[in-house]
Amino acid sequence: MLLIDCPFCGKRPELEFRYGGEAHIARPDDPSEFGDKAWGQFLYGRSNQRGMHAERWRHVHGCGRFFNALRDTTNDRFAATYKIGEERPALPEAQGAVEA
Amino acid sequence: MQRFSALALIRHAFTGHKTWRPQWRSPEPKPRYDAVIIGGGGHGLATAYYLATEFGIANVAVLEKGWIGGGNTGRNTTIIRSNYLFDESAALYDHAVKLWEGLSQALNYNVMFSQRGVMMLAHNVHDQQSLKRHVHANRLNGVDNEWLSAPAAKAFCPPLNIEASMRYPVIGAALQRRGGVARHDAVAWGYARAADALGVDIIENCAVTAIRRGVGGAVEAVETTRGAIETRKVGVVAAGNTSTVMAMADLRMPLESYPLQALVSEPVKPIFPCVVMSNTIHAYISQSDKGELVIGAGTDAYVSYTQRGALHVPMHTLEAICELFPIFRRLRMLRNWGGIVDVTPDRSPIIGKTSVAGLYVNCGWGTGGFKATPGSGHLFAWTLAKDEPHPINAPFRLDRFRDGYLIDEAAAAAVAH
Amino acid sequence: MSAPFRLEGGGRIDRTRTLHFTFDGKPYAGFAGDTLASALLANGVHLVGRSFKYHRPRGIVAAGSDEPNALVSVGSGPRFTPNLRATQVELHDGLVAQSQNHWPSVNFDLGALNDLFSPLFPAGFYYKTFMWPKSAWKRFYEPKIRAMAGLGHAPTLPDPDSYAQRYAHCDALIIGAGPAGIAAALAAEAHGARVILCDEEAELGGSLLAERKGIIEGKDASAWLADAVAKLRQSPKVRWLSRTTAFGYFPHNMLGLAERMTDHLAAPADGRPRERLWQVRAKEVVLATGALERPLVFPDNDRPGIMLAGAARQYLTRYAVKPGSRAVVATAHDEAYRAALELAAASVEIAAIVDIRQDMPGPWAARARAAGLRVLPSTTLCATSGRHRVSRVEIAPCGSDGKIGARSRLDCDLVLMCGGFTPTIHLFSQARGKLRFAEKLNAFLPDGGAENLRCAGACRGIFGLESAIADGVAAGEAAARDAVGGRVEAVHAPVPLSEDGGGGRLEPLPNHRSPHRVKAFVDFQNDVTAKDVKLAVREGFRSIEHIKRYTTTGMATDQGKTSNMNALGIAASALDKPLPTVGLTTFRMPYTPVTFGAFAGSARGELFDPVRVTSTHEWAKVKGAVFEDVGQWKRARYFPVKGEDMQRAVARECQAVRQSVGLFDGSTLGKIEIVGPDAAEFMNRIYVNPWTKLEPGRCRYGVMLREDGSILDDGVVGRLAADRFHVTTTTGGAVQVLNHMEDFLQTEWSGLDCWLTSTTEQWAVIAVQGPESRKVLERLVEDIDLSSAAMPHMSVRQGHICGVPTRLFRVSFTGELGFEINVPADYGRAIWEAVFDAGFSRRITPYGTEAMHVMRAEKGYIIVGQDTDGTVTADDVGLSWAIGKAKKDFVGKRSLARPAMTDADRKQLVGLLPENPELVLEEGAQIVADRQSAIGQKMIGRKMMGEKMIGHVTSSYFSVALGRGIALAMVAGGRRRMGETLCVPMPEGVIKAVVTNPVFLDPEGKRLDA
Amino acid sequence: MPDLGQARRGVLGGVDPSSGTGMLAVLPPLSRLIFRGRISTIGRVAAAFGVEPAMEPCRASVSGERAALWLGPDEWLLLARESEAPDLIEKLTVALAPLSFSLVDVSHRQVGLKVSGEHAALLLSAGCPLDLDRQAFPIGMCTRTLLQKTEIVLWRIAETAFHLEVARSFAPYAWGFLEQAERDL
Ligand SMILES: Cc1cc2nc3c(=O)[nH]c(=O)nc-3n(C[C@H](O)[C@H](O)[C@H](O)COP(=O)(O)OP(=O)(O)OC[C@H]3O[C@@H](n4cnc5c(N)ncnc54)[C@H](O)[C@@H]3O)c2cc1C
Ligand SMILES: NC(=O)c1ccc[n+]([C@@H]2O[C@H](COP(=O)([O-])OP(=O)(O)OC[C@H]3O[C@@H](n4cnc5c(N)ncnc54)[C@H](O)[C@@H]3O)[C@@H](O)[C@H]2O)c1
Ligand SMILES: Cc1cc2nc3c(=O)[nH]c(=O)nc-3n(C[C@H](O)[C@H](O)[C@H](O)COP(=O)(O)O)c2cc1C
Ligand SMILES: [Zn+2]
Repeated sequence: MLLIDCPFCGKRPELEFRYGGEAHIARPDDPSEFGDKAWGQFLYGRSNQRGMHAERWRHVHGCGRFFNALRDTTNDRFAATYKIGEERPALPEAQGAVEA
Repeated sequence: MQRFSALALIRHAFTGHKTWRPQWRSPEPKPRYDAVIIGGGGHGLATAYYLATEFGIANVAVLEKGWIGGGNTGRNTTIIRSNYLFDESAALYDHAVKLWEGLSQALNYNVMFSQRGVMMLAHNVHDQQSLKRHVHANRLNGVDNEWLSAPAAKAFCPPLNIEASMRYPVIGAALQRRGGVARHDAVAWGYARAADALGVDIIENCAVTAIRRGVGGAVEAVETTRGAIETRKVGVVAAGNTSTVMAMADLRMPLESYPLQALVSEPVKPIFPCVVMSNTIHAYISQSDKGELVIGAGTDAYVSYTQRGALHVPMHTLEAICELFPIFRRLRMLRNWGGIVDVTPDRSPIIGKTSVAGLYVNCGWGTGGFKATPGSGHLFAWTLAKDEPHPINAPFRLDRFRDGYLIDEAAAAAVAH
Repeated sequence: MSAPFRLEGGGRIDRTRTLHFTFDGKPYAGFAGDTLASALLANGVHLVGRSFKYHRPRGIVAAGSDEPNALVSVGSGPRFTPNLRATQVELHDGLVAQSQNHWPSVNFDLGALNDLFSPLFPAGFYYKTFMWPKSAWKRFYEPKIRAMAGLGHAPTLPDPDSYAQRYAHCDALIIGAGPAGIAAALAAEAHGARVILCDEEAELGGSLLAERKGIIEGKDASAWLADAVAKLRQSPKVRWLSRTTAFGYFPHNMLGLAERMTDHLAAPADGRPRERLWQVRAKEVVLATGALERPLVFPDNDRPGIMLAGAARQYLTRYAVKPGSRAVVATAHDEAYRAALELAAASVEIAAIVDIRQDMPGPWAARARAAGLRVLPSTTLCATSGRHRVSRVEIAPCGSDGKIGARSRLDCDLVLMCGGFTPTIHLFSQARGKLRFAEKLNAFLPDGGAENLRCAGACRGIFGLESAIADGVAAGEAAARDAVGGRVEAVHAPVPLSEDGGGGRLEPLPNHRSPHRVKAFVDFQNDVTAKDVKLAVREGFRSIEHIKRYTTTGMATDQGKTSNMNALGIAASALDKPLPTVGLTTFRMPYTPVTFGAFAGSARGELFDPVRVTSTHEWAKVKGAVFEDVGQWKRARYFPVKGEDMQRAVARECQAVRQSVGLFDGSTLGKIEIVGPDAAEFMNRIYVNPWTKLEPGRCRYGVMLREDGSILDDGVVGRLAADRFHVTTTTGGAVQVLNHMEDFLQTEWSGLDCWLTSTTEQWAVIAVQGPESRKVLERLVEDIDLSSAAMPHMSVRQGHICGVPTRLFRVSFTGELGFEINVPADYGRAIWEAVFDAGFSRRITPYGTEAMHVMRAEKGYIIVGQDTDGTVTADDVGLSWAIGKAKKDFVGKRSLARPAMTDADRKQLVGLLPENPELVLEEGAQIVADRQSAIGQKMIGRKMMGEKMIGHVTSSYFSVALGRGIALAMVAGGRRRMGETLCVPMPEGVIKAVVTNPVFLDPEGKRLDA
Repeated sequence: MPDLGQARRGVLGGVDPSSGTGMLAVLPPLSRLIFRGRISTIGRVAAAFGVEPAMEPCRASVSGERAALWLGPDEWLLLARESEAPDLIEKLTVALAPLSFSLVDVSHRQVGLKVSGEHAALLLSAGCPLDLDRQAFPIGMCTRTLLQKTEIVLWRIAETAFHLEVARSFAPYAWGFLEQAERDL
C-alpha cells in the first residue's frame, strides 16, 4: 500500500486515495474543433510511461482534493506531488531518467 | 523434434534420460529475418508457430527480453472460456477454445487443457440479467453456456456456500462446460518447441530497444541488446510493455499497464472440481493438478511495471473466497505474485495493422488473454502473413479508438479473466 | 510416561507440565515448550510422513520454519488443518496430529510404488505423455494425477475461529529477535524510537535459545537474553510480538505480520481470535532474520534420521532431546563440529565427522579431535540405507578431483548434515533490494537499493555472536537516527564483513554411482533431485526461472528455504556458468504460508461488506418485505401478504398505485446539493440539458454523459434557488457522479464559484404515488399548496410535513400523479408511518422496487445500468430531446460526433410486445430479425449461419395495467422498425414480438398532470 | 395532523450503548453544516459562528459547544447543538452575503460516535490505517479517513477519546465492526 504525500494533508495511506489517470491531458477549450484523430487521442491515448509518470490522484477519503504526482512506475517511488494548476516540477537528471 | 510419448519416456528411462535434447535451441540472432516477433509470451510464440505451420514463413525470430513465458503467460490463473457477450468477442475467443481442444496433440506437448467447466456466479438481480444476456447471446453464437440455479451450482461445485444468510447470497450461475484451465508454462514451452522444430529462432535475453524505419516510415530493422536485426515485418506482442515498444515507432497507444495479482494456496488433495468466478465480490478460483488452489486477485489502481502490488488487493479477494468457500478459511497462502496487464479502454484486445507500414500489434489482452493464446497467435500470423486482418480479428483494429467502434465487453458486463 | 530420548536435565521445556498428544492415533507425551517435532523425536519417532511424488518415507530435517519434510495435519472436525510443519506446531495437551500423503498408512504406503517406477517420472514427465487417446486425459489421466498430488486434505467443515487485524506504525520495525534483533531493538529504544520487534518463534531469542556456552557482555548468554527480554517488555516504547511472522514486505515500508494467537493453547478462550494480521508502516526497518542451514546433496539423503546439524543441536539444547544414539556427521562447514561436540557431550555416539573439505582452517576440527572424535577430512558420504530410518551410511575418501576412494560403512541411526548457511534475505529481496554474491561465504548478501531498511547479523553474513550483537546495535541506532530525526547520533558503525563463514558447499557430494541412477534430493518436499535439475538444463531450460518451473524446485510450501541455493549450485555447474550470473528466482510473499482467514479478518457475514439500510427498513421487515441487494443497500423488492408470490404481490402493488395510492422508499437515490453563483453554469457543462432558464421551484430530468459520449447517470434535478440545485442520481451512481463532478470542478473549471455537498444520507425520500396521493398528502402538509395550479408536475417546494421540514417534489417515476417527500433522515420512519396512516382509508399500499420497475417500464422510463450499459448514448434511448441544442459544449458532446455514434445501425430503445400477450420475455433474451433463421434456432448450442442478433431485451414484465407482457429492448435501428415483428429465439422455441413505441401507458402524460 | 417534530429516530436507536466494555457510545444529535467557500470568506464565518475555523489542514477549533472541523482546503464541518441549525444558517447567510459560498445542512447525514478509554487508539487501529499515536495524531486533529470499509471523520477530542462522524447508513457497520474489534483488545 503506497504512502502518498497529499499536498494538503501530508503522507497518507493509498487506501484513502483514488487514482485519476495520467495528468496534464488538457481538455480543449473547444472540443468541436478537434478532429476525430485528435479527439480519439485525447480520450484514449496514454503515455503509459515506464519510468517517471505524471498522474492524478484524489484524496477522496481525506481532503477531497485532486492533485498531481510524479511517480516512477518501475519502482513505485514518488518523486513529487503538487497541486492542480502547478507546473510539473523539474527533477534532477537521475530521478527523471527513464528506465528502458 | 524428439517425439514425446509414454513410449519415449520408457525408452529414455533405460538410458537414464541422458539423451533428451533441448526443447528449443538457443541460437545467435541472424542479421535478418522475414518477420520478427517482439515478445516471447504465449501469444508471440503461437504467432511464430502458426506463421511457420500455416503460412510457410519460418524465417522468423521471436525476441524475448527475459525468458519465454516469463511475462503474463507464466503468471496467470489460466482460466479459459469463450462465453463473451458480443459477436466479435465470442467469435474470437471460441476460435481459441476450438484450437485448445486439439493443442496438446498438435504440439506434441501436454498442455493439460482441462475442460472442467467455468461457473460465473450471480449475486443479485442485475448479475442475473447480465449473465442471462450472455447465456442467450452465446447460445445463438454457438457457444455453450447455461444458467444454473443456486442448488445446481452447488451440485457442480460442492464447496460453494449458497446459504441465503450470506451477505451476498448466490442466486444462480452461468456455466460454460467447455471452459477450464491449462498448464500455463507448457503452453509457452510447447509452442516454442514446435516453432523451433520448424526453424523459428527463439532468442531469449534479447530486448528490443529501438525500431528503425526507412523512407516512407516503413519498418526496416529492430535494435536489440544483442545487435540490430533487419526485417520488414515486426509483430509486437509485448503485453504489459506494449506502450514502451510502440513508443519506439512514435505511436501513442490506448493502453494502460496495471499490476494484476494472483496467489496459490498450499497444495491439498482434490477438493475443487471446476473454475468459479464471482465478478461481483471479486473472486476467481480453481485447483491445479498439483493441488494448490489458484486464486486471481484484482488489479491495483495505478499504472505500474513492478510486477507486484499492494497487500490489500489479495486481502480483498481472500475475504470473498472465505465467504464463498468457508471451508477454505484455514488453508494458507503459499505464494502471491503480480503481472503487468495492458488494458484497453473497452477491455477488448487490439490485433492488427498500425499506421506504420510493416508494424503490427497484438496487445490489450489485459486480465484475460491467456484463454485466447492459440486463436490470437493464429489470427495474428494470418494478419502478418497476408498484410490484412482475418475476418475474426478485423473488428479488433487499433483505429476503433478513433472512430468509436468499441467492443465494450467491460461496459456491457465488466467481467475480468 | 518417560520419553526414551529425553535428556535428564536441561533445555527450555517445562518439565512440570506434561502434555499428552496423539500422532497417527498413537498416544505420546511431551512437555510444555516442546514442538510436535521435538516431542516426537523425544519419543523416538522419526518417520513422520511421505513425500509428494515418490511417497518415500520422510522424517524431520530442520527445527524451525525451514522444515521441508515434516508436514502434518493437526486437529479434527472444523479445526482440522493440513500441511503444518511439525517443527512449528507447539505442543498442547490433547493435540491430535496425523501424517499425510499415504495410503493406507505412513508405514505401509502403496503410493511408494511410484518410487519403483521413478525412472518413468523425471522432471516434467507429464508434459511428454498422457496425450493419447485424447479423451483419456479428462476421464482418466488427470483425475489420477490430481489424486496423487496435493499432500494433506482440505478441511471439509467451515472454520469456527475468528481472525483479527490491526494497523500499526513505528519508527523501527525489527524483524527477528535473535541476538542481532534484540540488540537492535534495545539500541533503537534507547535512542528514543518507537519499536516493534517480532519473531516467528514462541520465544524471543533466536539462535540464543539453543546457545549453551556463549558469553555476552560478560554475562552468560541465557542470562543476557532474559535481561534483554525483560527490558524490552518493560519499555512503553517497545511492542514485542512473538509467534509473529513478518511475511511480506510491501512498497513504502509497509509490512505484513501474521501473529498466531491460539493454536498453541489446548483450549483457547472463547471468542479470542486465532490469528491476527498486522499491517505495519515503519519509518525504518531492521532485518535481523538470521541464516538458514543448508542440507548436503548426496544419494538417498532424505531418509528419516537425516537432519541438519544445527537442528540436531537445537533439539538437544533447547528441547533436551537426543535425536539419535549414534550419529554420522557429514559436513562442508565448521558449524557441524559444534553440533557434534555438544551431542557427544550429551552421550550421543559420534561415529565420524565426514568433512568433504580438504583443510579446515578454523579451530573446530582440532577441538573435535581433542574431544576424541573421529574427523575424516576429504571424505564424502556416498550412500545411505535404512527403510523407515537411516541405519547405515557409506563413506569414502574423495580428492579435490572428485575421485572416490575405497568405500566403508558406518552403522548409525542419525546423520547430521551441514552444507553451510544461507542468509535469510527473503524480506530484503521482497523489498526489491539488490544482492551481491559473496564468494567466500557461498552466499548472496544484501547490497542496498531497497526501502528504508538495513540488515543486521547473520542475515547480512555477520555470523559471530559478538559481532552479530555489535551489528544489531549499530543497525538499531542508525534506524532510530533516521526515523526520529537529527537529534540522535549513531555511535556504533556496522560490523565490517569478514566473509569468513567457515566453509560451505553448493554442489552435491561426489559419489561412485552413475548420477542417473541415484536420487540425491535437492528439494525434499517436491521430490526434486539433482538429476532432475540437470535434466532440465539438458532439455534446454537455461534460465533459473525455467529450471524452477520445469522441475518445481523451490515451489513447495517451504518455497525452497533449504533447497534454492543447492539447486542453483547444481544448475550453475550444469550450465557451466558462474553461479551469480545464473541468479536466484524471485522472492515473493509470504515468507511462510499465512492462513486465508487472517487475510480476510473480520470481513465475514454481516461485516463482509457494510449493509446499508434506509430509515424504513425495520418497518418493511416487520411487514414481511422481501429485500434485494442493490450495491451495499438493502431495498424492499416487494411486500407479499398472505403467502403471495412475487408476481401476485407486484400485481397488487401496481394496481394500488394506478388506482389509488402507493408508498415507496426512494431514500437510496444519490443526492448532491450544488450551490453557488455559478451553479447553473456548472450544470450546463456537466449535463446534456440546459439549465439557465429553469425557474427556481421547478424540476427537470437530467442526463449526464461520460466524456466518451455514453450515459453516465440520470436523475431529477430541482432548482431550489437561483444558486442552489438539488440533484438526484441513481442509487449505484451516487459516488461515481460526485467524483466525476468534483473532477471537472477542481481540475477543468476551477474558476467556477460553486460547491458540491453530498446529501444522499441527509434525506429520507418517500414517494407517494397514485391518483389519490394529493388527497393523502393534503392532510399532512401544512404550508405548501399542492393544487395542480400552484404545484404542477415537475416542481419542488419547501415547507413542513407534520411539523417536520421537507423538500417536497412533485415528480413521478410511475406515470401517476405523485410526490416525493424529502425529510431529514431521522424523521423518515415517523413521516412514512404518518403517510401510511393518513392513507389508510384509501388503502394506501407500500410497494417495492419490482413494482416500481414495472410501472416505470409501462411508461418507457429507462433504468441506467439495466436498459443502458456503458455503450449507450442519450439518443439511443430516445433522450435527445433532453440535449440543450444551443449549448456549445458539455461533457461528452464532442464524442457524439464520432462516426460510430452517428451510425444508423446503432441499437435504439424500443418497446416490444410479444404476440402472445400472456408471455413475458426473458430479460437478456436476444432478438433476431430473420424469421427463417430464427426458427432454425431451435437447435441449441450450434451456430446457425445467416442470422444476426440485432438486439436484446433489457426489461420485461407482466403489466397488469395493460393486461399483457411488455418489454423494453435495445434493437439495431429500432426506431425505424416500429410495427415490425421480430423474433426472440429461446431454447424452447421462437417467440415473436412486435416493435412499438417504448411508452406503453398514457403516452400523453394526462395522469401525470392530474 | 400529527406533529412529529420530536419524532426523531436515529439509525443507531436500537443500539444499547451499555453493551461492550463501554468504550463505544452513540453521541446525541447535533446540528451539522457543511460550509464550503473560498478562504476569504472564513473571517466572516468566524464572526457569525463564534468559532474561528482552522486554516491549518486537519485541525478542529472549538469554542463552547461549537466546533469547526477542517475537512478540506475549502470545506469545514460546523457542529453545534441540535436545535441550532436553522438559526445558524440564517445568521451565516446574512453575515456572508454577498460573498459566494455554500452552506448545506447535513445534520442527519451522519452520526456521531465516541470511542474512549485507555485503548481507544488501539481499538480504532483495527480498521483505521492512520498513525494514531499522540504525536502523530494530537488532540484537536481531525480528518476524513477510513474505518475498514467505511469512511469516517476522525477527531481526537482528548488523549484517550475520539469523536467519529459516520455516514448514517454506514453507522451500524462501524458500530458492529468496533464491537467485534473490542473482543480483540
Ligand atoms: C495474475 C494474472 C492472472 C491472469 N489470469 C488470466 C486468466 O485466468 N485467464 C486468461 O485468459 N488470462 C489471464 N491473464 C491474462 C493473460 O496472462 C495474458 O493476457 C496473456 O498471458 C498475455 O500473453 P502474451 O503472450 O501476450 O504476453 P506475455 O506472456 O506477457 O508476453 C509478452 C512478452 O514480451 C516480452 N517483452 C516485452 N517487451 C519486450 C522487448 N522490448 N523486447 C523483447 N521482449 C519484450 C516480455 O518479457 C514478455 O515475455 C492473467 C494475467 C495475470 C497477470
Ligand atoms: N557460524 C555461523 O556460520 C553461523 C551460522 C548461522 C547462525 N549463526 C549464529 O547466528 C547468530 C546471529 O544472530 P542473528 O540475530 O543474526 O540470527 P538468529 O538466527 O539468532 O535470529 C534470527 C531470528 O529471526 C527470526 N526470523 C527469521 N525470519 C523471520 C520472519 N520472516 N518473521 C519473523 N521472524 C523471523 C527467527 O525465528 C530467528 O529467531 C549468532 O549468534 C551466530 O552464532 C552462526
Ligand atoms: C497456475 C499457477 C500455479 C502456480 N503454482 C505454484 C506453486 O505450486 N508453487 C509456487 O511456488 N509457485 C506457484 N506459482 C507461482 C510461480 O512460482 C510464480 O510466482 C509466478 O509464475 C510468477 O513469477 P515470479 O513470482 O517469479 O515473478 C504458480 C503460478 C501459476 C500461474
Ligand atoms: Zn488531502
